[in-house]
Amino acid sequence: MGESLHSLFGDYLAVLLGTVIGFFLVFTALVATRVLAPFSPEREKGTTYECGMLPLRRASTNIGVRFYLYAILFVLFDVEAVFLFPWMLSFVELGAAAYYQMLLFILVLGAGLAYAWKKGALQWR
Amino acid sequence: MAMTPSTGAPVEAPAAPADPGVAPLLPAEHPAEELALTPVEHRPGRALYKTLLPGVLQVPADLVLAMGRKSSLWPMTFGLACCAIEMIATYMAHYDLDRFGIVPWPSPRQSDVMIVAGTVTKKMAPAVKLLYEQMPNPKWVISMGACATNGGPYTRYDRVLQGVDKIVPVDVYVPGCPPRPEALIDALVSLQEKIMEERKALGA
Amino acid sequence: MVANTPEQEFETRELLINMGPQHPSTHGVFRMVLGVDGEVVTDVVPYIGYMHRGAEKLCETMDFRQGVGYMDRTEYLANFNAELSYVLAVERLAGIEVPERAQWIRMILCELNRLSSHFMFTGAFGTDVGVFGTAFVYSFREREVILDLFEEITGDRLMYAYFRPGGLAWEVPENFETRVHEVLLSARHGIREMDSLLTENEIFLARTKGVGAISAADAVDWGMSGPSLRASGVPLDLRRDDPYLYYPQVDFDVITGEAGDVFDRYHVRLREMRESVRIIEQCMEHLSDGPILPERLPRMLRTPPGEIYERTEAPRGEYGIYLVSRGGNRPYRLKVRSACFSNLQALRDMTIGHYVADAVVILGSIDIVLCEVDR
Amino acid sequence: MRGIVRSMATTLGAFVRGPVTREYPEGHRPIPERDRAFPLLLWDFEIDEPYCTGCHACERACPVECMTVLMKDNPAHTSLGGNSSRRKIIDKFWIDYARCMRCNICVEVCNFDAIAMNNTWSGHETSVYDRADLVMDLPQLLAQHKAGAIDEWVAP
Amino acid sequence: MLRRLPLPSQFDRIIITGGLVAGVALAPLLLVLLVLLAVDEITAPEFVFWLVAAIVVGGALGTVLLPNIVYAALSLVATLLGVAGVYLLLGSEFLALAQVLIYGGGVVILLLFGLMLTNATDDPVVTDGSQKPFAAMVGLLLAGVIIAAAYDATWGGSELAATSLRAFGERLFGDFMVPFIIIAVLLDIALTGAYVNARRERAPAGDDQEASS
Amino acid sequence: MIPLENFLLLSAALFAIGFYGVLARRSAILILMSVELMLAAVSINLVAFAAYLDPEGLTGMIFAIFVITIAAAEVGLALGIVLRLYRERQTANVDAADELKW
Amino acid sequence: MSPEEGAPDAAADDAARDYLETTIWAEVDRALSGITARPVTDEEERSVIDLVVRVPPREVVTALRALRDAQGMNFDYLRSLTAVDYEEEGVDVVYHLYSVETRHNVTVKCRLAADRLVVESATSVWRAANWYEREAQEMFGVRFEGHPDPRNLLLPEEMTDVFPLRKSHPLAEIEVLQGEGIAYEEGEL
Amino acid sequence: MNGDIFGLEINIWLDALVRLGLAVALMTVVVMALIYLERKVIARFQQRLGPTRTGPAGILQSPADALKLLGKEDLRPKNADPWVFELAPYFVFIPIFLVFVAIPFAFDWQIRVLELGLLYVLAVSSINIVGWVMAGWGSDNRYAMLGALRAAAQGISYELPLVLALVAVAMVVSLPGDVRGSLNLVEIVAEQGHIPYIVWQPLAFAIFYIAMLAELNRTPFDIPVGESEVVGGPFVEYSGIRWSMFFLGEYTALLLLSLRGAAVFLGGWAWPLGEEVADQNAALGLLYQFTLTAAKAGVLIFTIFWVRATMPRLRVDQLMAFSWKVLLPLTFAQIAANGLVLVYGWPDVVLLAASGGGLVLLAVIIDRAVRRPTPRPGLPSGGLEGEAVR
Ligand code: SF4
Ligand code: SF4
Ligand code: SF4
Repeated sequence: MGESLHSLFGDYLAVLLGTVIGFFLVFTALVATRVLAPFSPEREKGTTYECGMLPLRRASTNIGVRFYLYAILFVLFDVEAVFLFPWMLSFVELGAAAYYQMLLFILVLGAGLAYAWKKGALQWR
Repeated sequence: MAMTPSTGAPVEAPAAPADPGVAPLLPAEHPAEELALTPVEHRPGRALYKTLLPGVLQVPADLVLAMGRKSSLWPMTFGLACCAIEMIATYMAHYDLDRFGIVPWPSPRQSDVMIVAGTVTKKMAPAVKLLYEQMPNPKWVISMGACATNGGPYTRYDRVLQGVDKIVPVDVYVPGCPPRPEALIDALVSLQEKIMEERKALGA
Repeated sequence: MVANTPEQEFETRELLINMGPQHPSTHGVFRMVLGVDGEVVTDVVPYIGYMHRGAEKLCETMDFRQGVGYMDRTEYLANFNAELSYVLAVERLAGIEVPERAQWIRMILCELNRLSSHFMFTGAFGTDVGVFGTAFVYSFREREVILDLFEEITGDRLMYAYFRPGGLAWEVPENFETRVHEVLLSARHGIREMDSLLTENEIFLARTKGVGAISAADAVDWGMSGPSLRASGVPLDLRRDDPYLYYPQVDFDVITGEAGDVFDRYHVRLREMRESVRIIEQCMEHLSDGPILPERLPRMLRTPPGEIYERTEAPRGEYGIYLVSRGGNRPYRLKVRSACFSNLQALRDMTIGHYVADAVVILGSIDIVLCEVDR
Repeated sequence: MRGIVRSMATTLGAFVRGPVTREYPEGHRPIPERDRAFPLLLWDFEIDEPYCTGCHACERACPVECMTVLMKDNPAHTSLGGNSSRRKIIDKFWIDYARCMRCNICVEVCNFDAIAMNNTWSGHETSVYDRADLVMDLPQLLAQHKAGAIDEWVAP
Repeated sequence: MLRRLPLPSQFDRIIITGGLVAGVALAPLLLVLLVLLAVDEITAPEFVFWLVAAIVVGGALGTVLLPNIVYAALSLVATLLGVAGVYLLLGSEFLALAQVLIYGGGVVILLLFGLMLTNATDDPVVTDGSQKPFAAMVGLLLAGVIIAAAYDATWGGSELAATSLRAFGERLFGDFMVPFIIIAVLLDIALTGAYVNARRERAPAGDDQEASS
Repeated sequence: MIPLENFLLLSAALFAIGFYGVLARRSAILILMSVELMLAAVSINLVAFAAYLDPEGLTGMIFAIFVITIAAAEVGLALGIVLRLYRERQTANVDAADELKW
Repeated sequence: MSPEEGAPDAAADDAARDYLETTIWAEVDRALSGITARPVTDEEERSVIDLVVRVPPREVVTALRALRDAQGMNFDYLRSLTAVDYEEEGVDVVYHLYSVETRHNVTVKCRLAADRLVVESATSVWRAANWYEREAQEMFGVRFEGHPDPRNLLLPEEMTDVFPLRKSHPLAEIEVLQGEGIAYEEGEL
Repeated sequence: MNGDIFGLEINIWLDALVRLGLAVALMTVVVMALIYLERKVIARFQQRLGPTRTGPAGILQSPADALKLLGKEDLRPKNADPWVFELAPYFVFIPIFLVFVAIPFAFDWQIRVLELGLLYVLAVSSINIVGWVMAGWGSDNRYAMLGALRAAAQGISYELPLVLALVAVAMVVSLPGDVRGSLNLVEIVAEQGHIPYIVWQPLAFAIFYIAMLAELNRTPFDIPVGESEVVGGPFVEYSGIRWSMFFLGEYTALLLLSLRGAAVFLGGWAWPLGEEVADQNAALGLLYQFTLTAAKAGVLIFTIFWVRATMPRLRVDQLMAFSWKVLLPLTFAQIAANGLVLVYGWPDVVLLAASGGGLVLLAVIIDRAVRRPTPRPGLPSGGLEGEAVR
């Protein structure tokens, strides 16, 4: 096993450990509250809070399409951001070509954004 | 049976009274109303440590928990009428309930105290009840002002509930119309005392 | 494919959002059901009556002195103004003449009350717009100063029961004038602070400009009154147009807005506060010694039969008392014409087509007092 | 931007000026003389009996009907060998503080200046756990003035 | 005393949340792996690999089997995060983090929005078709073929090493210029395509009211 | 040291599961998710081969990042189509898309 | 026009009344041509400061519309709309109108017979009438024909058989804790 | 198996465990302190006192709250989806907690030095949006749902400016050997020994700060939790300790983001004189570096509180438009400008000029944009004429 891989593995073991610890933090708190807090199983308060009214209708229905459009935009630009990371480390070495390559990339995506913008997809109406 | 006409989708208008000739009196039993006004049963619930821990260890546990509870009473923001103005004033700079660790939360799920500040009408009563039920235990109710206590100046109007204790159990009554902020602070202090006194029973 | 504007290209089904009766932003126990498409309000159905407690009915069983207390509780942010309407109605009906000093003091107190009420509005409005309590706290700080004065005069912080048919319940304390000047000083500071905290803040402007606009014609048709109406550009101010007390003798401007949007409603109120300060200052100059009650006032006041619709300009608009008497010491019928009741009716018109968050701001900008709406 | 900066400066100004809070339960600021807490009955120290003759005037005038008055013949009346000029005197008196709306009317209608609004802090610190405790009876109503704890202010 | 313990009701939710997930599902596996580890059968990376593989396969099974569509989406999250772990084991820190960034924050949100937009959460009945047995067969067959092929061949192999992102970038931007730009165009097309499809087409201006009420 | 076969095994399993999902599921969105699984399997394969067989280990990874990218774009686009299907048919069930005339 | 400046005295009152009953009435009369309307002059009922006009129920909305659209003094602002219960004499529906431009008031009244509490809705004249009419309907049982949304406003929606503001509607009993109702012992305290 | 566990030296495991344990302790203490301080500071801004009565000067307020919440019944609404509702707190909290792994507190005081630390931090913290959506969906509550959707939309919208602003800074890091660009947070901090990057990249900092406010759902971007509309956002239905997990997560995120900002823009432990002091005296240097980090993060946090005490809330469309139409193009411009400067090897002053110009532009845009009244959106206003109010 390569040395660098070894250290990578060690580093991310900490992340794994962190996940476990985080999990147990929440878990312990929940167990503690189970022990300390009163609990009455039979009860009305199960009803959904809606400003003192009984709920109008099941809540988890229809959201705006705009949420979805923003999500798409985000995914695309996220992808672009991911490409930026290797680029920013290497473009100085590679010289102007790599720079303009990325500029082109940004511009193409920017054109997409501009299109969406113009078409009103960014407008919340 | 729905407790209120909470049909959000506005319903078809009920037919206007056909022959309004002689006004009938309020029927002794208006069925929906009767149901809406039945009191809430308070079920304090039971904490597991009350069963698990031996009695000796329960004493400090009770004490510590009660101290935490009394120092962090979060009321639900719930203003009804004129008294609510004084209640709000109590949160503000000159009286500052935050000194006591009292901060208002909008949702009943996160609140410990319901300060009923103002007249509870019969139309409002089901909502008050529901909100009370939605609060997690342990919870307390402060009846602020004459109206919440027994209907106050409006007792004699029959759309007004003669005291919020008709529908939810009240822990502290503050008289006054409206009680001044200091009176509300006094009530909260007495509620704190009450919590300390009754710490053994809480969560039992 | 039909060419559509961007507004019409996306479709979602309507979601109903219930706000109230217990909702931090509905100023009491107002309830509205918003039909929401995405984030845009497509319909508003207001529900009121959660605070209907029969003040009118009860006043029919109360004599005129007792009724004053109920007026306080009807309009609990501008109690003096509400009391004033009632006592003016009784006085006019009974033909009682009120001594001059009492009138001036009434004017001062009413304007101070307008200040405190508008402070309350700016604070609550700030919260609606989303300031985390700061505007509210500042405005209550100023309000508290005014309430302290009221308490020194009347003995109560909120429910003064101080105006009586015929005059005032008792004399103001000796240091009244110095105290009023102190209060005005602090109020001026408070107004300035509110102004600099909110009026020019870009985010505040973005939230309020162009939101919830209502045209002058619509506003009149809906029977709106007070600052909400004036914000639409209708210069209807009963202090000037239907004068009572000594308002014709003081000099003040009727503030109007242009667009009738939320910002105008806020700004009209803010500028009105400055006018109130001006009015109080002039009143202080006019204040002279004298009695505060007419010399001969019957112990139990009776009015001749007749009716009167007495209206005054309360902070929220026209506060009218329709008093029908068939003789005797109590009203036969008392109707409170509440400013908020009419203003609130226009809510649906103002809100549709705006965002959910705007609905809250618009509601806040009408400055409702639920007890006055439902009575 | 300017507006935002101005707002920030405003709050910073408040930050610098410091709190205005009146620390209530620790300190009681002086209460105005005219403060109206709840009505109290006054004690006639000269004759050692309440001023109140039980004339029912206040009871009838109270808009919320929170008072109950019962009168009796005064055992201390001069005709009975006492030193009081009151022929009738209060027998039992209840005021339901929970309903009283502190309107001052009872004080105004009383012809004997027998009743006054409490203008001390104790009049405001009245929260109780049971609402029946808010019904004050005669000894309770008289106690404070009897003990000299209030400096009554009766509206002219 | 035991009867007064409100155990079942009081612990139900803990059991469903932490206890069940961590304890019941992973405990046997962990046990086996630990035993293997103890007898020096596997090394630490292998141990982690099996753990991650369990998460990946478990999540994937959840995605295709769970009737509730939101649960399926959430187990997809688990799978995708597990795949990030696999990348890490293969020495590519960057790929792992990119996977988390794109999938954890983006694609999953997109999927959840899609679910909510189409009300798919309301009718779990439509999630499964009648082709299940057939599909299972084909799936198994496919897996068998691939695995057989994988074990059949002999792979030479070098040491695993962590890749440097700098080198990665130099390679990517040095040698893959054209595909890179094509990717950009592709993303654009995806954006416009999504926009065009999400747009309402037919409702003319007039019947807006009918459509929304 | 993890043998390469392990990764291939994992990827094969993932791919098969994804394949099963595509065939068995009826909801368009679930099918999408299954496709995601398959793509993930592919990129695992790519990266594994690259790491073990290609001394520099870079080409496979570059392909993997392209796959991830394309998968993201695919989800976005496909969801748009699902949305449209839903709007036409009031369901996200692919059976409803049998008449391909829209 | 209300009496000028401050406290009304008797003479000013009379002058004002004359003004009301001559000038404004003339205007209103012109607007209401063709409608049976009469000014209320009898002391019992007339208002101290406003002109009161009585209109028969059948014509009231026509009259209101005519007043709103009148030339010169158009009463375009509905201040308030309410009802007064005169028990067996019937119910008065009262409209308070205001002219924003000329600043004049007029009160329009119509008396409904106790056994026929129906009047046409004024919502077509002013949108402001909407809630007022709903309120009057639930409180007095006056039915406004043609109202777009005749649900209860202040009362719960299913309570269509209770009219709280009518004179015949009783007040509630006070729940008394004090007095002879509770045990009182001498020497306690 | 001697000296190692699972093939790794034992101290790697132990070390990670100890460091994570320290992080947990730090988190608990600092979050409690932050909550207390926020109440105190905001109280002061509002001319109040804030908590005074629980413990001396109220410092026990946060422990008391925690205790209260522990003793509070833990509810789950009837209609809520059990699994999603229960799992949401984990999804919200764990990703935030994991960010600790890469944050540098002082020289050689961090849990792990990750080569791609910046990317790691961004990637991991983006997961918690899923938690928000889960909380909202699982509660089956309208406000929660709306809040969660808003939170998600806002989170993803402002994540991009955040990421790109950090990329812009990471680009200009110059490592020894004339290598530009680094994603290693430790290197980034160490490189700022003389001049913090806020000087070279003020625009990036401004964008980072704004995006940070938005990511933290702090005023003026607290739309998802906006009390006056959605009552408290995705967490309306949560009670007791489960609710406090979200709260804990929020404040931990606040802490971590400001630490991140302090590290990337303000020079973390290195500026000013961080290393020099450490060279003189190791212990003192460590203390100094910790103080530096804490002070810088503290300043950031204080300004966040200050903004919270002052600003109104934006509306959801304005918020989105601000991110997509203003911040995103600006960050791209920033990156492009940086790239140009670096590729052609122009002096760093050009960076400052470009970035400063961008900052001015941003200010102008804000000034302009809001003074234009928002037109009323297109729906016809509902009139009553002829049509029932329904
Ligand atoms: S008690 Fe008095 S002040 Fe309070 S709500 Fe009732 S009437 Fe208003
Ligand atoms: S207090 Fe005064 S009015 Fe009341 S009963 Fe006694 S004497 Fe009469
Ligand atoms: S103050 Fe008013 S309400 Fe109270 S007892 Fe006296 S008269 Fe009654």
